[in-house]
Amino acid sequence: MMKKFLNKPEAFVDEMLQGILSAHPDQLKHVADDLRCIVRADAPKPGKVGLATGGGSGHLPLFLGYVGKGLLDGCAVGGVFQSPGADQMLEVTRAIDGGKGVLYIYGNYSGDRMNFDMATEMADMEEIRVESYVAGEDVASAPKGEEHKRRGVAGIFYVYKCAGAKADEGADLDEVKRIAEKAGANVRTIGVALSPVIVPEVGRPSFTIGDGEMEIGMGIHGEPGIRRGSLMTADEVVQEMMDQILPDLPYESGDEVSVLMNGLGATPKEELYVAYRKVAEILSEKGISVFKVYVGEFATSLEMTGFSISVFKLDDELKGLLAKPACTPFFEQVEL
Amino acid sequence: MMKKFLNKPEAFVDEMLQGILSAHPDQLKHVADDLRCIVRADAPKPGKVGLATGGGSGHLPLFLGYVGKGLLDGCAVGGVFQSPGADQMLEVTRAIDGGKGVLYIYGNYSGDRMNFDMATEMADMEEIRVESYVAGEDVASAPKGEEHKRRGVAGIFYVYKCAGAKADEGADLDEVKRIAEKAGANVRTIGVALSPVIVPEVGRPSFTIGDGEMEIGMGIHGEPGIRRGSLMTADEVVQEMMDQILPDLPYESGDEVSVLMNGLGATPKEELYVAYRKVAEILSEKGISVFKVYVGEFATSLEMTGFSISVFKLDDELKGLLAKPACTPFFEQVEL
Amino acid sequence: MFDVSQAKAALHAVRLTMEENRDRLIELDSAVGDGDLGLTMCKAFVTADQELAGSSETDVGKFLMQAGMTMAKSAPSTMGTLVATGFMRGGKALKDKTACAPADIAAFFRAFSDGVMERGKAKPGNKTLVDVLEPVAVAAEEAASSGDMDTVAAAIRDAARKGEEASRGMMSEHGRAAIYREQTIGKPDPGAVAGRLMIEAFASVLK
Amino acid sequence: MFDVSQAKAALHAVRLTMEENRDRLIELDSAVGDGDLGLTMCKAFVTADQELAGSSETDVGKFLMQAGMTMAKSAPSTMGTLVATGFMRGGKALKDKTACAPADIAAFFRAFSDGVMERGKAKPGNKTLVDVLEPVAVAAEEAASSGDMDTVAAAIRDAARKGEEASRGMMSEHGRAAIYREQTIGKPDPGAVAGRLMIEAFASVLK
Ligand SMILES: Nc1ncnc2c1ncn2[C@@H]1O[C@H](COP(=O)(O)OP(=O)(O)O)[C@@H](O)[C@H]1O
Ligand SMILES: Nc1ncnc2c1ncn2[C@@H]1O[C@H](COP(=O)(O)OP(=O)(O)O)[C@@H](O)[C@H]1O
Ligand SMILES: [Mg+2]
Ligand SMILES: [Mg+2]
Ligand SMILES: [Mg+2]
Ligand SMILES: [Mg+2]
Repeated sequence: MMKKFLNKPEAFVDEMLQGILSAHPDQLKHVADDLRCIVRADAPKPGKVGLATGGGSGHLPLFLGYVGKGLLDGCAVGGVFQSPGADQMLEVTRAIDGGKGVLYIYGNYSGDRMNFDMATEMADMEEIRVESYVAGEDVASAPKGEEHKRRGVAGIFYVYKCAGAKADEGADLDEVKRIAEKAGANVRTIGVALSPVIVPEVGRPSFTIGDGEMEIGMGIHGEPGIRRGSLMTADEVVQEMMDQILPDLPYESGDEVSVLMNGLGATPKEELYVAYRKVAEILSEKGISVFKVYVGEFATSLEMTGFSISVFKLDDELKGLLAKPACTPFFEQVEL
Repeated sequence: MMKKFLNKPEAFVDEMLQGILSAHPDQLKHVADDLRCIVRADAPKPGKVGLATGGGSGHLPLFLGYVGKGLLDGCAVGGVFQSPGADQMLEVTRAIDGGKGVLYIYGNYSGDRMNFDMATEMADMEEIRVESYVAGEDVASAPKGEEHKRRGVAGIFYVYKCAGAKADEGADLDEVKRIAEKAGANVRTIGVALSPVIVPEVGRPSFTIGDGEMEIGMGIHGEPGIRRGSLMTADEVVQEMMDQILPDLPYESGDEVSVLMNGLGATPKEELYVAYRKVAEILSEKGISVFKVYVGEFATSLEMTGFSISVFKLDDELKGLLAKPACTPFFEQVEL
Repeated sequence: MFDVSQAKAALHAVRLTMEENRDRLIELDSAVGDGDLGLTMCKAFVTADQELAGSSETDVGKFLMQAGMTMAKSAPSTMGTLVATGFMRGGKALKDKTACAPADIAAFFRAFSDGVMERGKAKPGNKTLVDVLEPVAVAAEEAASSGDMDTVAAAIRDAARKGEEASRGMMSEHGRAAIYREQTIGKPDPGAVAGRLMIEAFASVLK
Repeated sequence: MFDVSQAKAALHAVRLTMEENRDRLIELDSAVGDGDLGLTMCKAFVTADQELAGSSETDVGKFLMQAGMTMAKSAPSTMGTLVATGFMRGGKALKDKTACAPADIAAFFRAFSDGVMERGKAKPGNKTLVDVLEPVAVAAEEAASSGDMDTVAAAIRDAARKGEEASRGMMSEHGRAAIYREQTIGKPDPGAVAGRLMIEAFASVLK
């Protein structure tokens, strides 16, 4: 049974965008007469590398929620769980190029890859230099050694944040790309889900999870995880998740990290904090210190019940960039 | 079927608080050896009126989420949907009194009223001057003319925000109380719910809403609303809600307002923006201009599906206070 | 004469009756509220009984105030807070007394009832605890003129029972039960029942 | 010789076959994917057909590139993007030609297949559209030496059918279907079916 606040399901994405644009006119605008091409209200920023992202709808604040000061310059918006088109990415690219080129940062999904590649080709024909960083840090989506196959999930936040801060310093495209790669290489994520979601245009759950069941490692579109089983206690779930994340980088005694506890949509913040309590305990036992903890919704899947944990390994450079202020309609941070 | 990330249900609130305190040690601490007495890490602030709130758990970021710079100084935390005790309020009061007295700002629920009144009496015995402002702006909870019976819901955010900014200016207790009263008098809220919630210790839904049904005006603990009926389109729901809010103050052509679109827990941000689109349309038709829109979760009810709309009428004084920066672990705002 | 040792006996007697009626109170509160009344009343009086049984306080007023404080800490629900307020206000009225005459007992129940009304804003007739406490206060004042403690005990016991009985016919206007309004008419009010049990137990030690 | 008017006819023919097979493609994609293939293929070719029917372009290469651009805009799903890429790359290979010989057609399908492989990273044998396109490219190259367009048409039609048939036995390793892996063996690949339909329609106008 679909129980949502909707008008016509087909109009869902565009009405959402109309709502966003009318709520935040000082911060965001659309270009090319296409609601799905969203850029900063003050774009382009001359002399700054432009940062663009894009992806399917249904993941707010991903993706367009990170367009704003200290973060990204533009975003191409797709249908629910669908890649935006290459032409929309190209429009965004044109609108944010400040003469220093554009870096695409997006998640490793084949539709997005194909379209961003096509957009890159189109931008090249217009002599806009474009580079890409494809984020993929979900340890449940492919084993160690096959990192290039991993899906990008909530950890992309750290890539946006560090690359955005670097671009703000006036760094050139190669340098900003280096930071994006470094941030991406230092983050690992794993999720757990308790319930499926309903895509408005589909109208029924696209997969099922039994009463009393959970799936560890499920992707944000319901991609299969690494284990489905009976729902365990919060502490047990967190332990199993951390057992996947920590050996993967690996994170070791003496490391300093930032942690992102990300709600997938319907999970109350209360539960995210119950879970974080156990994360903190595990990290402290391993001798890993924590610099900054983010708790909230950073990459969702409509009304999915579940959460993900991302751990981001810091060095002085990344820590300095993470600490920089940022401000979008969906994310604000004062200087740390 | 209860599907939550939990350890022991009885430990839910305390484990959540442990998580919060370990995630944000630079911003929050507890006092009196009681996790449920939360204050700013830098409390007391000498020479500043102390602002305290309190209420049941299950509403994050209400109530403790508004403890921090530019907002409140302390919060007494109750069990899920239960008032904290007067002695806990007293401990918070002691810990935040900077010599200029303390203002209690909390929602109009009888348990909270009784306990805050008792705490006031106890604080008087210790010669701490305490005043109270009891927020109640849910137009669905009592008719016009009986405003004193109305429940306090998400609109209390505006009271916190303005009073917090005023206290930061160094204003005295009477002046801060005046602002709290003025802000409270200028806000109206109404909610709509599609699903019930499960209190962890109870383990089953405390009320039901049929498949395909919605309830307009339902309170954040499931208190009855003004109408239960079939789920309508987002536009129709918003129209019915705004028809309750706008005539109540009333809000009129030429007014300037801030709008708060508050998710009750499980409703995706996408849907809040679809709903805001219609709010913006209605306000614009009425000739009411919008200064700042907040969209997100500001006062929740665990995993309830639904949202509330709050409209806050501005004048120069309130607008100036609303625009001031604030920073807590749950809410950050740069100067507007 | 009512002194601290009798006050201790009173707390203990109330505790026992609450423990005995625990399930009945849960049942009553489940029908029109959240069902916790049996638990909170036990918690309030078990804690007060335990913490104060060994007290060396001789001032009856201070002792009863302390009992109220203990209840406030241990049971922050509606009835917990109201009963705590009653003991604190009643105790205040007996401050500096080591032994109480019938007139003092009357003053205690008057302050108790007034305190609960001030705290909870309910008036007689709203179908709450007040519908037991207020007739008890009135009866204690009237009976006090006899100068006889047994007369006071009998009067408050009687008033509590009648008050509880009368409250059945009323409509709930406060607390969670107020949601049911008309549907509560004819049903016992959980708080009034708990109040009657408390007064009966209290009366049983008065001499 | 293949010119713009024939290219227009090809787009129209593909459109008709996609419309005819709309429900079948939806059904096939529902079994191993999200079920949108019938919709997106129709959208891509209906739009291309409509927007370019009145084109005054005479350069076949540019015309086919424009067709690809139109598809990219109208159908941003996997197959939409891949087919668009194919038309754009294939068109690029024919740039500046107003009439194409069999060797040009072979160059078109070679660039088409290479473009799809580069864009989608799938190789022959991965059970995708490529398992139709690559044999088609090879067959067109071989048949082109005959210098006869009918021979080319027959060769690509034949290669497309055989390619689709062969792909049944493969295991999906790309796109949504890759989730099902082993379970896809023996089932038709929706993209390969759509690819075969496209080639058949294209072949029908080649002369
Ligand atoms: N405002 C009030 N004033 C006096 N008594 C009240 C008031 N509200 C509720 N009560 C009494 O409290 C009883 C319920 O107590 P309790 O179960 O502790 O409430 P809750 O669980 O809702 O906090 C009611 O039966 C009624 O007698
Ligand atoms: N990486 C790829 N390279 C080539 N073809 C692919 C690739 N991924 C999927 N396909 C083809 O696309 C078909 C599905 O297309 P489509 O329904 O548009 O996908 P989706 O709806 O998942 O975007 C598959 O049957 C397969 O033939
Ligand atoms: Mg109760
Ligand atoms: Mg209760
Ligand atoms: Mg598909
Ligand atoms: Mg698709």
